[in-house]
Amino acid sequence: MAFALLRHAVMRSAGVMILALMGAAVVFFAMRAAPGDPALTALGEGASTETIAAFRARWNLDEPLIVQFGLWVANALRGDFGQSLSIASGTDVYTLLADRLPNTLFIGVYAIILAVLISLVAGTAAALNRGGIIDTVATSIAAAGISMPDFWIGYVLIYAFALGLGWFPAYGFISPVESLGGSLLSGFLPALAIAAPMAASFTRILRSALIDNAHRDHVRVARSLGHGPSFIFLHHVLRNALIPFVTVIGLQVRYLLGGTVVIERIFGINGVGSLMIDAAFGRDYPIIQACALTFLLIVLLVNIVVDLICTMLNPRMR
Amino acid sequence: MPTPLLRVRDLRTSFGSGDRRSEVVKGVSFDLNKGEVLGLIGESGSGKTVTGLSVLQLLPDNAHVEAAELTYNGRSLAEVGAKDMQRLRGADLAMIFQDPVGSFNPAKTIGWHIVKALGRHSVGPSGDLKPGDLKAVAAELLKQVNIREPERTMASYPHQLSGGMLQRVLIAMVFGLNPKLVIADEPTTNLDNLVERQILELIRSQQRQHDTGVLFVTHDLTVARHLCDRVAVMYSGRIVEIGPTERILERPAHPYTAGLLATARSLEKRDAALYEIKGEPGATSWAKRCAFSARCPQVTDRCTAAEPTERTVEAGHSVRCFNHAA
Amino acid sequence: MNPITFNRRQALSLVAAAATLPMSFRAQAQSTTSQSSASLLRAAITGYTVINTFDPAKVTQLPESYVVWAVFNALVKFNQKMEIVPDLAESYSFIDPTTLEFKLRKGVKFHDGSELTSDDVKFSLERVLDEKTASPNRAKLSSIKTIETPDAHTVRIITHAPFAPLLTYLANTRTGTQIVPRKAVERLGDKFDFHPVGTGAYVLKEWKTGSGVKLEAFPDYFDGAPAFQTVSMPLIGEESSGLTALQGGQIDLTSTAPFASIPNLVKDPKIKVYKQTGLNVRYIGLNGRKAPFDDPHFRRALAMAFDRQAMVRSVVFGEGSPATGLLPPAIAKPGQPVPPSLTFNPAAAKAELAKAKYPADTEIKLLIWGPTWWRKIGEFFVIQVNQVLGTKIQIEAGESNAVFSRLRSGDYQAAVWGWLGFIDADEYLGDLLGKDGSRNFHGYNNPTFEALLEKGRSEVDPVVRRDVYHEAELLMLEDMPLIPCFNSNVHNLSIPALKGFTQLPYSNYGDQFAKLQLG
Amino acid sequence: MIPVLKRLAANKTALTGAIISVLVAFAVIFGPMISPYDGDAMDVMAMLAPPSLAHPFGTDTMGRDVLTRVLYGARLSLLISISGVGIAAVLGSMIGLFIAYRPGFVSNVLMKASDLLFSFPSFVLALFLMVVLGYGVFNVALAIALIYLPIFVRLARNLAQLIVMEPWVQAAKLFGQPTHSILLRELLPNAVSPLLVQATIGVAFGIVIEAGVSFLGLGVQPPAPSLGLVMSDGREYFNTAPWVLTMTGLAISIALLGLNLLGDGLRDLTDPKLKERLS
Amino acid sequence: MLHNAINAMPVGASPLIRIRDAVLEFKIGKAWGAKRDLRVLDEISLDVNEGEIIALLGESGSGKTTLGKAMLGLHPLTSGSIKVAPPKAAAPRRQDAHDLQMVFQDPLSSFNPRFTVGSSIALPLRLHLKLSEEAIVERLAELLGRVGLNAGFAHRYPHEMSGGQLQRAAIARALALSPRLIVADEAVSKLDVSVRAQILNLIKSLNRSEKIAFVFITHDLGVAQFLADRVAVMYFGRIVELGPVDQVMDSPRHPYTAMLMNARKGQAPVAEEAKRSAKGCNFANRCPRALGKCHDVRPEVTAFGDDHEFRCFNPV
Repeated sequence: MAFALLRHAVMRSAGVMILALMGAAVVFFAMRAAPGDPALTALGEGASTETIAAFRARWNLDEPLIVQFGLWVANALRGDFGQSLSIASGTDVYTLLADRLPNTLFIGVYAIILAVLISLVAGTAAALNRGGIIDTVATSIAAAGISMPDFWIGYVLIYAFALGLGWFPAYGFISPVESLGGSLLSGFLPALAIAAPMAASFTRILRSALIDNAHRDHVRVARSLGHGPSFIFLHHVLRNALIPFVTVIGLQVRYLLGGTVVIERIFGINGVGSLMIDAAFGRDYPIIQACALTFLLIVLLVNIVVDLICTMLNPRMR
Repeated sequence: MPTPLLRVRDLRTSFGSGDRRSEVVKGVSFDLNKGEVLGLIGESGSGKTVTGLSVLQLLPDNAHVEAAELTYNGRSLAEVGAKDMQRLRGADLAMIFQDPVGSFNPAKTIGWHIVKALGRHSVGPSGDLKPGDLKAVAAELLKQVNIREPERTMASYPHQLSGGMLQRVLIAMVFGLNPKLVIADEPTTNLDNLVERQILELIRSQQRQHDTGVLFVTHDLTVARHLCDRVAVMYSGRIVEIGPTERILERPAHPYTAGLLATARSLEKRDAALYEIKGEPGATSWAKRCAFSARCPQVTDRCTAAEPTERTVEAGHSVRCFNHAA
Repeated sequence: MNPITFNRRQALSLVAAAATLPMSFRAQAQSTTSQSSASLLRAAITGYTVINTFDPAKVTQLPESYVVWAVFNALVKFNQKMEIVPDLAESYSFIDPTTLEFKLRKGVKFHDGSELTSDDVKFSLERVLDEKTASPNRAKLSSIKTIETPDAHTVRIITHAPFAPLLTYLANTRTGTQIVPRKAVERLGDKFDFHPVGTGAYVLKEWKTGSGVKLEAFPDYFDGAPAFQTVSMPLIGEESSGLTALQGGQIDLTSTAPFASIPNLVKDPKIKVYKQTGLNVRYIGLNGRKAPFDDPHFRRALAMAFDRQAMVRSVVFGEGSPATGLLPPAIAKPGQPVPPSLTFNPAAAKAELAKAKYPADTEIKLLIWGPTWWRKIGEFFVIQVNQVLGTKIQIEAGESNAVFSRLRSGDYQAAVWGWLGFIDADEYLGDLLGKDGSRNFHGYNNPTFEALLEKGRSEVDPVVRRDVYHEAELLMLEDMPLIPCFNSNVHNLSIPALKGFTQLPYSNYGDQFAKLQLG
Repeated sequence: MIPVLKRLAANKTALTGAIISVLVAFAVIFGPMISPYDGDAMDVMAMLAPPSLAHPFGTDTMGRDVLTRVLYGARLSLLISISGVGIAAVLGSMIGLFIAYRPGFVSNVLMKASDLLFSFPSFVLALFLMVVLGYGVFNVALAIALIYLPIFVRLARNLAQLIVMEPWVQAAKLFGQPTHSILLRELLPNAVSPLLVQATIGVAFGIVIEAGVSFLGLGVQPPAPSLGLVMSDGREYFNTAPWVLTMTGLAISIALLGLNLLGDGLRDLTDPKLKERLS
Repeated sequence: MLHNAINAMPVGASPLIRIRDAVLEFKIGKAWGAKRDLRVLDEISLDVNEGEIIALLGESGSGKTTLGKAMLGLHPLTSGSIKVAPPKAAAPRRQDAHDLQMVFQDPLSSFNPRFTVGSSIALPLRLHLKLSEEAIVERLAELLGRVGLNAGFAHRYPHEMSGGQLQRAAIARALALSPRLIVADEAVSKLDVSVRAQILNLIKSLNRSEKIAFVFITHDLGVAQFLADRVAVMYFGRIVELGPVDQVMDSPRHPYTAMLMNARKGQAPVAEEAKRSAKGCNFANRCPRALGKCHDVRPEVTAFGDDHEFRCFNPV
């Protein structure tokens, strides 16, 4: 089984790599099609022709597009994403990313964990109490949670829990590299802001998956064999509901990571998302390319992980 | 007469509530004795499956079951609490379902299912069992239903086995718990001819071996012929005829039973045209009429004016029809 | 019975367990978070996130100069009354109208341990003048003819002609005249950008793009060791976020404040507000080389088509004053009436537009950037001008660096822009509009104006000089190469415990860190 | 249609959602007409007035009525979202149906491309597209369309894959019904309700994307009103005039709540397993 | 698109459909996993004659439905050929109209639930016959009449009709273009016992009165016996026995057929899982008469008399 799983993982990774390469191509060519000449953006219109030529040579801009793409991919594989053109002119994009990626990953993982914990509890409680008070409250909060854009939730959290109650820092983020406790505390509100809409949707999917699974034939069979409710809930209902639950978590990761972009900005977290926003304003193409690709790779990696978990949960997928 | 294993009197089961409440079982009465196989025969909408589920209290929450009498071994099932009912299920009353594939949790191995069921009731040849022995007992049970490689089967997941195989496992599991009463709800409908025959044979042999009472729900008269001691024919929520299998197959008293038999016979006889019962089955009202009257070839004015009561044809054989002379 | 109908108690306990989860972990985490300690000052640079260099000669962006003044010193500096006093120099004197002599302090150490000499001063100033350095301030110092170093602690600056603003330029960070060590610069080359070596109270310890700067006290600082061992300077893009951080206790001092909050903050005992009339100007920069702003009628029409008084109320909540010219009131000729070209006058504006060679609906994109109030300048301008003139000006948002590089490269039609921290009139008129001005992004070139600038530079009498610049300003306003909007107040916010902070009208605070303490 | 309405009325979630959505739609369509204020009219004397009868949401820093701005903004946001999601729904559904009906090379390529789009975090894709396409109303709609396209492709394909095996589709093939007719007559009508449900929820999400992008200043450009821009302003002077951010945030949430509830209710009515089919 | 593996036969050939060595393989396995071919049809040769009813008898997985669909061109063959005789007289409809039709197992899903049954039946008429609206209504009523439904059913939606009624309507739709052959796939197995007889009688009478050939796919021996002229018994993709129905049923030669007949009489067969064999006879592992070579060598078709054939080394 372990071997089968490994082979499955390898196969999946191969598929993902093709997708990643396609993604790289899309990002690259779309960026080239975007308005503005990178050389002029970097050097200014007043730059001399020699300077421009040197710049073009340095960044292979005078090669055919496809060659440029190949070189870009080759460099990217070595971790060389070029240098910032405007927002941090001259800095290696790799350095920028390496600085910020841990923060983004930390907040992202933190948010996933929060969302999963909240939804496991709320979804289970709601399904167990179907039609009751807890169910109504949980589903109502879930509906409200989905209806709040994350940046709006972010402000509500800041004003309520940071400035109002003073429980959490209102701004800034202590990197996990510096202090784990500090990052857990300072990351809580942003992670919660990202997690809230996700938790809401996870709760609803878990609730409906639990209810759905509770009506499966094998549950009735288990009852007919005299198994008790807790046994049935644990082994027949919850166990099987985890499959759609995990699948949906995988699908929602793209929204979750999208959420980090705005939330990083609001909470002053130096992550890939806020870097990308700055780069978007500055039309700093190398950074935008690298950020978009980084996010793509994260989603693809998460998908592999989710896929493996699903495979472990669901024998039919093996 | 000894106390029947299962005694059902005026069982009524309905779904929904208020205006949308619909009665599916409309007053069913029968006895099932120890070691006896009773065939419950009917077409779609006749209420045969719901009757079985009502006995085991396995219906969804929106179902409402009433009965003048519903006793197992003299014990009223209506008064048994949820906890006790849970204890009765599996150990005393068990069920085999129509869809063998859906009967198993796809995420768990076959062995897990059997071991957990055995563990739940701590049963086995010697009575009490240590957890470690359960696997061996499970393997033994699988052997008894002619599964050649029990270990491999137990390590398999449900999707890796065929429907017939799964049904066999379920039968092994159910009879392995030594229940007194098994309700088999169309256990062979989804299976192929040869497998169907094997499964029927298996149920028969297990039933004999354990002296189990079986309520065999089916739509197929020919299946009943080979398996059942008695048959009860249901139409639109009621039993319209009940009696010993041979008696009913030879001399059906109800036009509906007769029609079903005629069709089956004309198939066997290779008639140029088959005997037809006109119209379509379905839940029809019994209020002040015979529900079968619209399709009945022998219908009279009386049939559409009043509800036919149960009449005895001869000892142990009764029918719900005006046209049968009492 | 439904198999998943648990009783209420079970469900409730699940919910309760979940609710306590974040709280329990918070208690754990709190013990590991350090609160602001006495040896750390957290001074946020708010409203900006871009730092491109710490090399004084190359600095252009405002946040850069905050850091530069903490790390470097110039020969002279401003005191609290904006008077020029010696800094690295012990004393200075004009030997003749074109020769300025400085006596340097002795025993001043650079961060790398080397001692300051007159050669370093000569090197630093000549470096700004060197074309290869590409300093934006080269033009300001172009009057310098030679720099002599008679001995290790004497420097003589000789100008071509009497040069009035010279001392001011030598004092102002925004002129890039901070003194750098020759050896270190030559050794580090381009790396000096992010590895600055100065004489300042603080040493740059760490810099993270877009994130912030960490400074460490320089124990050998010539003016005595600073109170704070460490200064962290986070870059916070939005001013309101800076306020949030201050209120939430994550920072101690901000470089700016959201104008909207000032009226409330003044009443807030938990926040100390520093406020002053600013040495700054906010304007709509126009590109005189591109349609439609190559037409002075069009430019003048726009200048009269919006209400500056209302703009001040709306954009900076009254924390400022409508522009009367390009020069801030503090250095402009006092008591002058507002010129008609800067007065809201729809009729005159329309009449002027009618004379333009371009139609009102010519496509115009106005670049905006930065914090909300900066954007609001553009928004207010566009709404009102479009309403008054029926023009179709549209807004395009960017980030400050990107907008600035488009200004520099001439790739724009109009942009909201402004300068803070210019102290001499020549910096405003000469640098922004002079034909050799390094910040003349407007293509403005008027010989009469140039002549007046020249006259102003060499005029030593301050009153006469002021009149000359007034004349130049009125001349410029006829051409309207850019549209002055208003001058705003400057603010700093701090926690009340912070003592020793003096606000200067150019709103810089890097040189103050050494004097600050928590009391 | 009538039975659908009846069932809608019986489903509390859907009914609440429908009522809120209708009210919001009403407010957004007619509100600006009824409002005595012009969305752009500045009144600097009345800047940052707190909520009152004259200005239920107060006024902003230029003295503009915030409610009117929110209504105009919601109108624009809705328009952007609906057109974006609309394009995605029509195009995505057709592609999805085609992929399910005609497996093969073309379908594989289409599916991979859709998967690729689906692998970008939604907001990252939005940001990226804003940079590539440039800011502005039309481009925000286009970005929303591209974000939502793969969702419809997947959903339509998954739905159609079930339907394609249905005997009536086989029968249609046997009668030589042309491909477009099979897609439109046999497949689409039987997949349309889940797609509509998804579109309803998608419109809500589109508003979030638009608001988020504009909030950052990369989407709709001022002075055009947009919910994101109004909130971005409100954030700046929250200390002085908290109502601008609060009221706008609440307004957005209510509108989204309405759409989400409606979508949920419709989903329960039409296809309780829609979420699973998405996977 | 349809009938891409089906070529027209020379005019005058007697069988309606001639199948020769038809092989159909499905690729199974994941996109990146190990693929393997599953042989669903294995060297099938069969003629379907004009006007006859031939029953394809077999258990699930035997390939009978696939064979039926392959005849209609719904599955392209991997190898082999299926040829359809050209129509004898020019029919009053367009050339590409299909005169091979199908009736499905599940009557409810045989109709698009979004349209009335009438509109679904009329669709092929509109598509292929240039008829006026009145003519279509008239033709619709006539078609429904032929299957024993009154014209009012045309306005009903599928969910408003019972299974038996829908199956009649499905037959009416199949009749719309006057087909020469209808493949009926387990057409009565989802119906209630009392309704089955009605549909079986209808099919038989249509065959007898209108000379429409039927390929009747079933697992029910009784049904096959009643309806069919000939029967083809299938086992894991192969036809193991083919012949006139009485001959096959009364004196089966293949052990599998024999086992089916015995099971019907109540005799339980050996309990063994059905298994597909890589090389030998697929039935060998269940066969009480299996010889050594049955496991290794694939039995070829053996003729028994003129019209009876089987694949077995050790026939009954």
